[in-house]
Amino acid sequence: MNSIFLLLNLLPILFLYQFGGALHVELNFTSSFTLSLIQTPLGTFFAYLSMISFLLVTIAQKSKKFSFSYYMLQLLLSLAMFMIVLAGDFITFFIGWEIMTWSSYFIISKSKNIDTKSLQKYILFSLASAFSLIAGMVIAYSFAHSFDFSVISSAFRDMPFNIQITLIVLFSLSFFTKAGVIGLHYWVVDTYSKAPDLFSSILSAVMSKMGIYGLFLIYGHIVGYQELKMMFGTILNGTNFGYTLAWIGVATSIIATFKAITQDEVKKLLAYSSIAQLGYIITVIGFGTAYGVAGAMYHTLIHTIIKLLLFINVAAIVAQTGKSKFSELGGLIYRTPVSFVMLLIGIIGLAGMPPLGGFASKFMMYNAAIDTKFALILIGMLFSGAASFLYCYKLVYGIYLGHPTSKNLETTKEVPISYLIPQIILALLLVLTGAFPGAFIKVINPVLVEFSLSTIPYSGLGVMNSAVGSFNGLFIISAFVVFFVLILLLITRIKSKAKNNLNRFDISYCGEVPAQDTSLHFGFGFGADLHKIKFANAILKRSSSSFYESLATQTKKTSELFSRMYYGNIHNTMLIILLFFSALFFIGVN
Amino acid sequence: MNLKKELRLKHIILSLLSSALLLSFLGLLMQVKTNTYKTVGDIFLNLNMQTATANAVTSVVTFFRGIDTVGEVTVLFLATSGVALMLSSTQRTSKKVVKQESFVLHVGSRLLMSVIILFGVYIVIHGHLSPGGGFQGGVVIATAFLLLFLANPNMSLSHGILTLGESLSGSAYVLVALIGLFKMNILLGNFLPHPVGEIGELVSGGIIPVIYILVGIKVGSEMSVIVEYFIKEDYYKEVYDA
Amino acid sequence: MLEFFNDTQTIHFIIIVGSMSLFFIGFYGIATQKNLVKILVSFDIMESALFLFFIGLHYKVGLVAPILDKHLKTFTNMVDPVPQAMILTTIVIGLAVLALGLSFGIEYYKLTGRNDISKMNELRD
Amino acid sequence: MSLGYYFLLPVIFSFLTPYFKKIGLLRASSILLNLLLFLQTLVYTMMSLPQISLFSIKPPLGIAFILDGYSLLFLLIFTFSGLMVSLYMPWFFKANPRRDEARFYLFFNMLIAGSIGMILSCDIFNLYIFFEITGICSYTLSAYNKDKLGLESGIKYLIIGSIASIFIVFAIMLIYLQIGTVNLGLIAQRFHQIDPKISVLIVLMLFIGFGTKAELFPMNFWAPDIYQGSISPVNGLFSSVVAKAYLFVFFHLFYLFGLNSKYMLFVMVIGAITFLVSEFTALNQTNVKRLFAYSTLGQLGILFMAFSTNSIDTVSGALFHLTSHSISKLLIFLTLGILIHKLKSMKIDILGGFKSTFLTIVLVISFLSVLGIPPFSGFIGKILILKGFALSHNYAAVAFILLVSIVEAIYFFRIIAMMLDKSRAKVIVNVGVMNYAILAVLAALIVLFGIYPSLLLHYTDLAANALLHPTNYLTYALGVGL
Amino acid sequence: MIFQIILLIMLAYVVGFIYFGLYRNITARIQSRYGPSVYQSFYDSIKLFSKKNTVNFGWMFYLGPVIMATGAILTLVLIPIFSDSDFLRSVTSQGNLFVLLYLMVLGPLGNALAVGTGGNPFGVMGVVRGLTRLIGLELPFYIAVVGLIIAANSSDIVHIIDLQKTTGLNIINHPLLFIGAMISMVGFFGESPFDIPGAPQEVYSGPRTEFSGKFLALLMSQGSLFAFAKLVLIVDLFLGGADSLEMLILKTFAIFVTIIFIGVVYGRYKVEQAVDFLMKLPTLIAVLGLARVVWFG
Repeated sequence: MNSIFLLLNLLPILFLYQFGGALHVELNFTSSFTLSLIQTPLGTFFAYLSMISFLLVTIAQKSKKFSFSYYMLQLLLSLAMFMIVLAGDFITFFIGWEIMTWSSYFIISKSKNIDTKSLQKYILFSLASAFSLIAGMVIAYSFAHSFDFSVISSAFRDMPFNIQITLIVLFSLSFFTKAGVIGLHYWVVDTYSKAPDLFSSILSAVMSKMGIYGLFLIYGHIVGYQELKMMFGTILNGTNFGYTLAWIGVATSIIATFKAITQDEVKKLLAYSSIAQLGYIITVIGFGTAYGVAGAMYHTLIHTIIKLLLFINVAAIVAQTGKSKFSELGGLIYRTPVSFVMLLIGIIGLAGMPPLGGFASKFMMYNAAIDTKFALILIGMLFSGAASFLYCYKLVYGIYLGHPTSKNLETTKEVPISYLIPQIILALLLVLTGAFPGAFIKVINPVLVEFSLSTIPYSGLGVMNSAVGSFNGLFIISAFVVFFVLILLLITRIKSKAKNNLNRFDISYCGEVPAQDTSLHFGFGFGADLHKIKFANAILKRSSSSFYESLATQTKKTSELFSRMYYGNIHNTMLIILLFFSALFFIGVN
Repeated sequence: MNLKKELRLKHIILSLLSSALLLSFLGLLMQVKTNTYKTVGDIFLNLNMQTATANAVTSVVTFFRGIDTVGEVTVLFLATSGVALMLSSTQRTSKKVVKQESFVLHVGSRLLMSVIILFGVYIVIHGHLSPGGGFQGGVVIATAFLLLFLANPNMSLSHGILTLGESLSGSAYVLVALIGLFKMNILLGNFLPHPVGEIGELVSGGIIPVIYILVGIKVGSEMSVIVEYFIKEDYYKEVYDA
Repeated sequence: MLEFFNDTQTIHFIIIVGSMSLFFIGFYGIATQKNLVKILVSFDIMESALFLFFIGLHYKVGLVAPILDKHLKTFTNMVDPVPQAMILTTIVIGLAVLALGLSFGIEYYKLTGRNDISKMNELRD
Repeated sequence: MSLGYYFLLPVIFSFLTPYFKKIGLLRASSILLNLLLFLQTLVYTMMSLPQISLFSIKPPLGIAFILDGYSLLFLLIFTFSGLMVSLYMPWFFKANPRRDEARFYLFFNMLIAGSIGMILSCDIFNLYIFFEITGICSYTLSAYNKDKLGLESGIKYLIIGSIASIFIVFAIMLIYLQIGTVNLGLIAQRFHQIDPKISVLIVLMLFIGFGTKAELFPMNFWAPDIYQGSISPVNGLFSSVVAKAYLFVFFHLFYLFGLNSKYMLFVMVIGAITFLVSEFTALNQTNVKRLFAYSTLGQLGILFMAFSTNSIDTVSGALFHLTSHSISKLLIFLTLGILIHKLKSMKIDILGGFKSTFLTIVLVISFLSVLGIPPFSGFIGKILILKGFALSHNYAAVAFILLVSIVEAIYFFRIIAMMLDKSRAKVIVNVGVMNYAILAVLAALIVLFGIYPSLLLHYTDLAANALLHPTNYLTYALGVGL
Repeated sequence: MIFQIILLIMLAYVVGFIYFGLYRNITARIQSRYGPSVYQSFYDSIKLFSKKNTVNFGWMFYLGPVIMATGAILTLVLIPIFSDSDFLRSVTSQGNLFVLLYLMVLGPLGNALAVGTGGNPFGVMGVVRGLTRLIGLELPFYIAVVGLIIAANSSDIVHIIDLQKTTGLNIINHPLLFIGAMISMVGFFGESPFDIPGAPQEVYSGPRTEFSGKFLALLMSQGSLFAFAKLVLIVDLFLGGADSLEMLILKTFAIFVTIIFIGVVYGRYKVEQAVDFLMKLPTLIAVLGLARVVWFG
């Protein structure tokens, strides 16, 4: 079954390849609106991104038994995303969006860990997102008299200012919810952590990107960056709009980063990390400059790769050990060495360290911020980047390093090959994106043209150009490898015999010998002292959950109030009707 | 005490409300200028010569607004069925009232009954000539059975016959309507040759007397059934209490 | 002595006052009464008030019932037959609903021993 | 071929009910009857509209049944629902044997006949009679269980119905007193000439009468009780046929009498309040029937909002929504009948306590459709309604509908989560071939209208046109050119 | 080019160790004691290279110091040493300031991996403290760097150096940024008051607990290389670079001494105190400097 669905997942890719950029389908749906699929450079980018992600996840799924309905829903989900990114009008977009919502809902509901509350959270936020989208859609329709993107785009200029603002806010809210901007991220963590393990990778890597795609669509295509500039005016070298959005993004990434550090569950950490990384993208997406767009797109790509890799890696570990918490894992490095290396590559990418692709995307984003002189934004990004090292390290240490926390971890075997294949592919991709960042400029330039922004000069595969400097990824990675090998050779030349010490208790421990039951794994202690830092504590002790909980309570109270009305006896009902009549009579007739 | 006060307050308020409504309704309805238009009824009066019945109300009821009457008969039928549904199912006690009717009552009621039925039939048949008609006659016939029940609680009606009368007359009524459709392409069309006789004769008015007779049978049997159910119910309760 | 009754206006006035009073007595009844039978009776009072109102307002001085007899040979100067037909129909419907309501009430009383509609509150969540 | 058959055939069927000695024969003929009427409706869809069938003499003096685009859509819904329920009933009675099954068919068929009469009749007094026929059938059907709850609901319904009918009769009398006619066409022509105060009174009384029956907010406190006390297929009929018939009449008169400009906002606000209150109340329910009753009320609220807008697009969307809602609610209540029988409970937990992939799928489809989620039919209706509101720049309504829809989603998805929750104890429910077919057809229709809406949109456009521009209807109702 | 790289490494190695020796001497003199020879650290590293390892925790333990050293060398190579010469210019032009900022963290990451593999909880504790401190520590430095980049509108170091020739030294143009960067530098050099990760007194060597022999030697060597690289970076950014070796030594030494003096004077902060402090005053100073650049520059 897996192979069949693997092939089925290949079909959209082939389909896209076959059309080669000229896909344009229109279908009369009803008399008043048509469904249309149009291939734009942006859409193509996202389409390939999501389709390939699905393919890789499907490969990983070979290792476990999944039901037919699971595969069907996943296929439906991938087709829905296909529909979203290739949509030429809002109806198609929305249909894809909603199919995505419910098919993913049903997949998530198949998880073993899922509970009703998390499911409710997920679906209600998704629906809120969808409803905000639909509200924007119909308001746009009321001026453009069409759901077609291009028509709405050209009509947008003539709308009144408050309608323009409303539209932007509605669409942004919708896509922010999907991407999990702070405040609207209430569903993200629970959902990502409780979804089926492999499916979390799709949620984080692909589905959240649909929110990003939506933002691109709105800012770049429907409203247009030029229009945004005209609407809101400029600040420094960027737009007021971009500045506001950037603060939202920065706040998201900082808060989520700190939250991530304190998580004990692996997938929750990854979920917060996902929020933080999407925060970066949201920061730069509104800049309205070529580098902003390029940075956002590059980071989209990189984040997809990294999150797929990390989630598949974690899923494999969870499947192999049955543990999903840092406090229960540890010391797997020599049991599952390949997985370790993959995760290591993943977190180096996630932290944005130079030789890998993660750096290239961050570089692009930072440059965008410098280009617009949004210095504080840049500081915020750098700051959250620095803080993210902590959770990156927690991830690798908590799972692979240190000491195993239980006996069965010491006998764990390497994860099945089907988990490793996609990871290896993704790791290679990460290395390649790091080595050839220039290749990506070629992908981005058509999109920039689509958004009528200036293009980025291209000078060789390895070189990433930007307004304020460039770097050669190929050089850095090769220099890194060369030095690495040299030092390694040098140090192995120095012969010094050492006994291989894999006994967990044979360490220097203040002169003591740790007892058998001493916990030597430090994994769950991570981030605890963060509470002592005032700034971090201010972030950590606040939570959006209290707001949403109280909202839920209020709703319930209202509901109880109303339902009490309906328990009145028929006498009162009658009386109400008569009184209503009398009231209307006295108001209406006299 | 408190509750009582509250209740009284509620009553006072409601009575005040009712009177206020009454006054404003009076004020409103006093201004009503009755129809500035020629009503449908006036036109019907003019048309009535065609249908050739002496009683214009009857022609309106059975012919001009004939489908109303079909509906009305249906409503009555449905109500009867509803009453039957409600009241027939509970296990009736087989106990009979011990008290026997007296001879005078026995003979008197039966004598009176035949007269009443005769009167009812007269009203039904002359529905198109004089005040009265199927409904009125039917109800009069039902009172005959009421009389019987009052005289002798042990009595029971033959449900078979009543049902037969009820359903056959009803179906026949619908059939009359359908024949009209087939013959004249108008439901309830007056397909019988008319005028056969002059206005005021018994055989006149086309399908109107036919319909009224059918309605009479139907209403008579239905009302009898209803009457029976309620009488028996009341009786049942007495037994139950005792 | 009672000549002033020969005025249509006056008759209509009396009819309106009477029927509306009756109507609102029924109205007060359904608003305050809790016994099912009383409620049904109130409904009947309201309906009767309407019949009176409708028929009464269609009477004008000098008009006769729309029935021919030996003396009347044409349908002129007669009251409108349509309201009468309508009232006839409405009466039957009212009767039917009344019968049905009573049968419900009886059955309910048999089951619970109650006929107070304000205490009918077992249908709840 | 005559519109009269819609009423006369069920009537003759019910008159003859006592003579069906074999219950199987009765079941079969009930199905046959409904099939015939449905087929006749299908034939009517291919004919030019409007169609008229005369009774006795031609209008405006006499009474006629007129079928225009507006009533055609409702006719389709009603006859289809009737067919589905009549196909379902044999199973239901096999599962819940009743001595007086025969009488059920009588009332059931007359319920549909009465509803159809209401939508076809072109005479307001005649309409009132059909109103009463429907009413009496619904009172009896809600009391059909004859237990405490059933009788309570029957009595409640009867009392409410009586109030409504008194107001309607009063209104009809005032109309006749004013303009001397009960023909809808003539009333429509002359309505504006009525003394304004009296006209307000008439409108108010009609509003109270039909609004009460159509379950509008301050007058709908009885509605959930009725649903709770009656059996599931009847619930389905109440939700998808009866309530819709009253709604039909409400707006038929609304537009025919030209009240749209004056009372639009009022009806819209009342609809909105109905929607809001019902959806919030539904959140708190633990009884399945009450829950879906509130959901029905809520959807009626949206429909009232959308119908009163006086724009063809919105009304067309509303009609689409109405159709899909009818199908969904029929499906839901028929399924509930199965579940309540198998699990012997009416608590909401039964929705989490059954194991049947088929039922889960069809229920989910219908829920999603009610919520207006693509690619199911509810979406098309909802987007058209929202689009219509937006086009008239009524953004408050758009926001309101969407916000309350989230509340609606809360309980629907709570149920879905319950159904998907594997940790609950599950009873295996086998559905039976016939029910399988019925539910599959209903679910397939939901999907079909969702992915190929033009099929239905053709009729809803027709209906909306006929509703908002009833010139053709008026010509026929006035008997011109017959 | 290869020759130049080797030369550079040698230079940094020597200068770094001598600075370290001087640091120990100066600290000792301030504390009124003699202190070791200036070359002591140099000897230590030579000695350690030739010593036997006592323990080994597997290949990651092996690779960690190597990654760290690689990071240090890469950092060093990418920083322009001399302002007006072509010395390694072809190499330095391949990177920019952002690359350096991140490369500076790559080394510690390798270290952290090795420490984690070692499995000593004290070592990990040190790493975590280090990473936590990094949150606060990088902030003023980042702000300073960003300020300079925005002022020069380029992230190319050579360009920043060249610009200072015309506009004057950045230390004069942007004193606030310089103060911010210097406070961060105190931490980067592991000096008080920000020396908690190493915590020489309590957890007896912090992250380096388990290392011995050639690993420790490697760590020490890369430490000196790295220290030199950081000093050169500060010189390049704020003091207009150096056009000759003497100037380079002079300028770096000036910076180094400043850092030492700050370090000697203050007591140690706890990690949370350190972060709190760094996020207040130094950040504020740097932000003011940045605001000047952005709004008035």
